[in-house]
Amino acid sequence: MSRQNSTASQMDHQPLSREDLAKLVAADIAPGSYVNLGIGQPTKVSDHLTPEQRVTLHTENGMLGMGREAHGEDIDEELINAGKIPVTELPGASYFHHADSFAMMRGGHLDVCVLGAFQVSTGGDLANWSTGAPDAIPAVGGAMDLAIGAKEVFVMMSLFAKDGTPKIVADCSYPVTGLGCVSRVYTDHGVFLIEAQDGGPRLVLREAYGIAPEELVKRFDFPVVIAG
Amino acid sequence: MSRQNSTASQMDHQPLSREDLAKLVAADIAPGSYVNLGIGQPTKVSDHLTPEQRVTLHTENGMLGMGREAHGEDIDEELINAGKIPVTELPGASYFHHADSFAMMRGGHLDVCVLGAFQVSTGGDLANWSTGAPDAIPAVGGAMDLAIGAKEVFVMMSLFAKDGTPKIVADCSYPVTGLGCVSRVYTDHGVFLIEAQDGGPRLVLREAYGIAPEELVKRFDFPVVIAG
Amino acid sequence: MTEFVDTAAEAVAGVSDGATVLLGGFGNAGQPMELIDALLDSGTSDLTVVSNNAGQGDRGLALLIKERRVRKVICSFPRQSDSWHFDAAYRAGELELELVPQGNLAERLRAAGAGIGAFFTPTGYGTSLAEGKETREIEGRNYVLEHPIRGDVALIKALKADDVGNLVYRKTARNFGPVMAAAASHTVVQVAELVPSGSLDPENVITPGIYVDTVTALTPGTSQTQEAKQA
Amino acid sequence: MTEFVDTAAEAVAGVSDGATVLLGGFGNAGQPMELIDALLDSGTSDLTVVSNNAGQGDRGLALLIKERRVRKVICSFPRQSDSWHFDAAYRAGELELELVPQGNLAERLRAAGAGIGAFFTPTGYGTSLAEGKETREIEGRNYVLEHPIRGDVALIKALKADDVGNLVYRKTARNFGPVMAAAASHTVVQVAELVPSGSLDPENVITPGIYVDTVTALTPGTSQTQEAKQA
Repeated sequence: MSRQNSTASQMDHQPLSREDLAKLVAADIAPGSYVNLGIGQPTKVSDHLTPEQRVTLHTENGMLGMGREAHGEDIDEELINAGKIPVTELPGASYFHHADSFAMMRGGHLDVCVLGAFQVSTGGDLANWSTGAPDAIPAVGGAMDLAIGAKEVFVMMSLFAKDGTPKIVADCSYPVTGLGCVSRVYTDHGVFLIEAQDGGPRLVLREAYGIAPEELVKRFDFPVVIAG
Repeated sequence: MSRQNSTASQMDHQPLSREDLAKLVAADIAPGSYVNLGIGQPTKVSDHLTPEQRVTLHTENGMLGMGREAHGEDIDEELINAGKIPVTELPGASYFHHADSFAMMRGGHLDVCVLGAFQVSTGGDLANWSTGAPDAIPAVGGAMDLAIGAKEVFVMMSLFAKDGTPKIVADCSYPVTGLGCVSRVYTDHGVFLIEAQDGGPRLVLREAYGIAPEELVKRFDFPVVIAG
Repeated sequence: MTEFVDTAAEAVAGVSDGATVLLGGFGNAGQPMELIDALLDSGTSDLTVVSNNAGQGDRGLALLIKERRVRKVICSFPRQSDSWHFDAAYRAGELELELVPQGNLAERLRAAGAGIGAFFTPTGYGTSLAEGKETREIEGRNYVLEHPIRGDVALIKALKADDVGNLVYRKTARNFGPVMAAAASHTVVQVAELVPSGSLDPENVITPGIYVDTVTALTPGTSQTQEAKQA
Repeated sequence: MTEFVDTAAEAVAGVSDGATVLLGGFGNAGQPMELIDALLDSGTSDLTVVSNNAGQGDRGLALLIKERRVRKVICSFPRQSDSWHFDAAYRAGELELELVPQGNLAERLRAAGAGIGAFFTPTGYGTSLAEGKETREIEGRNYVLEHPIRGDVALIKALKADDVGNLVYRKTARNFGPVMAAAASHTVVQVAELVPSGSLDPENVITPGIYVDTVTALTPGTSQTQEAKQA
């Protein structure tokens, strides 16, 4: 779909692969940050963080200084991440209990949290915990805590749903996880900033991928500012 | 004063000395209890606790398993009790921060707290933090936390004020520290229990010292039940 | 004072029908599997279980649910790939679910242990999980009022206990253990090892013995265990 | 990320006039005396100080008060035998006092660090210190609503810091350090010793480095200090 919308000048640019998206998010994380990477796509960001960035990873089940996924003999079933995957411990790590861990999040001490999403609203509302299907078993985990638990919340997702409609919306139709909490949306077709300003937040397209910015903003039925 | 009120049958009994009072309180603490002893007279209770009682002392500045007062070379200015007196550490001790320490108290985990008092009301209200003098520098410390922070609050005090009036009163005239929190009052002339019952608490004289129980209860202008 | 018992069965003997039971663990890490198995064997029923998850596969809490011994689950994440016993009981309408955001679950347990009557949390504000709850704007931010979750019993797992009941944990198996130990009227702990008093550095004790009522060591009969019990 | 500086003067250089400063310590234990002295030397004024006590003798906070650099003190126990500078300033009406029960002080600081908007506490209910505050009966018990105390800066003392800012404390000098570190926008720590990353057991870290912004080691020029700074 994005290819069809590409202008001639964008022919040499492709939409971002998941790998490239993870690389882009990783590069945008400020050196020395404390970061929580959500389950799924956001986890891949850790593959692209460089040692020079000195980023410290938090996992909400009680650890700072989490290392890479553990394999083979490194696997320890008492050392897992929030996705219950065995991980490793880096020098300078620390363990704490669940109340202390979520106090750290809720208190706004993490610099960045990266999450997946079903939808993000132009006002920064996040929907990522429930499809709202009436027969689904509900489960929330730490999603609502993560949504409000960092100085900045970055979302990573594909920009368009299977039916071709954008997943950045005026108002979330899925059940929300948190209100006004997302500051950036990283997608295959563009990076969007949700900027606070008088009169309410505005949505800014920082950069488009595989499509001209002018074409991309036409896909929305609300105003999107092209960064200039 | 108490001597004048003694009946002939009580002549061989004296009011309790401070030492005897501390001994009595110590003996009443159930084996295995976790106990906080307030500053001043209550501190003396620790001298009379036996090793067989296995009582663990809490100090609200962040320690369980506090030992005796430290002297000479044992003095460590980073190991003090709530009265800022150097103390020692017993095997099995633990340290924790102030919020955890007061959570332990507020959460009702201590078995007994022993406090001094200016007044105790028949309903168990405690007044021990302020004389209410208009020109005094106010200071509360942990008094209000201790008042509500144990399964049982024992008060140790002299029963009569300098003017001869009882310090167990219908209503506290001094500023209160906590409401309905005291369960026992240990005094030189008698031990009183404040027992919950339908229709409000009742004051029971468990035992009198240096005075006949019948004489002692006459000193109050409200009913005191003599334990039988 | 902490009591030491030889078996998981003795350790959970005091759990009554209808009790609210706090179960430690996040996934398998820190899950007191042997205590849960003993609870299953004890026949106790009509339980309210508070735990992060709602059982996996054919073990532990999943079996308690399968056997319809659990009336209600308070948890943050019941849906897992192998949570079929929860799914079946829930869909059959035979299991009540109170879904709580994970950090609110931890903080509500912490509040119970800390004597806090209720607290305003930003987590969940504006979501369906806060529906019907009191809200308040404080200094420009919106909060939901949440209440403590108290347990009659907590079943948790730690690495070591000394003979006054002080506990240390291991890595991310610590998770809910310390807050649950403080939130329950009676806390039962399974440990890998008992050590004599004085062998845990007082600076490093995570759960002081005041929160620990019953301990059982599951490593088969080490002499250390016996020594500590007799100390 | 934690920065390491050589002197107490550099460590407190960021404290502005009018700041709310959280000062660790209970009596002398855990009091960051060198940082307070540096604050005095810096000339900063119009401070709100949050601390358990309000200075003793002619040192530290007492001198800040004597020099009228403190506008307001939030504390639990200002009256001590040698708190004459507090007494004089207070009686002269030149120092505002907010008296807070010690456990409410600790919990309000904890709430600030933990993102709790307000909480209901039983401490102080029915007393003059709760006058004018919202109260509520919850399950038959009476509570007072208390709000967080946030600091612009915390000045605390610990035993050791590693090179990512993880802290361990010593005995009852731990007291308010961990909650103040989390309650302030910028936390400054004086330590006796800097150690390389990896030399503190992750199980035993009391304050994780995420809460620590600036560290200064006050033991004169150990090689360990230099090594840790370069690590």
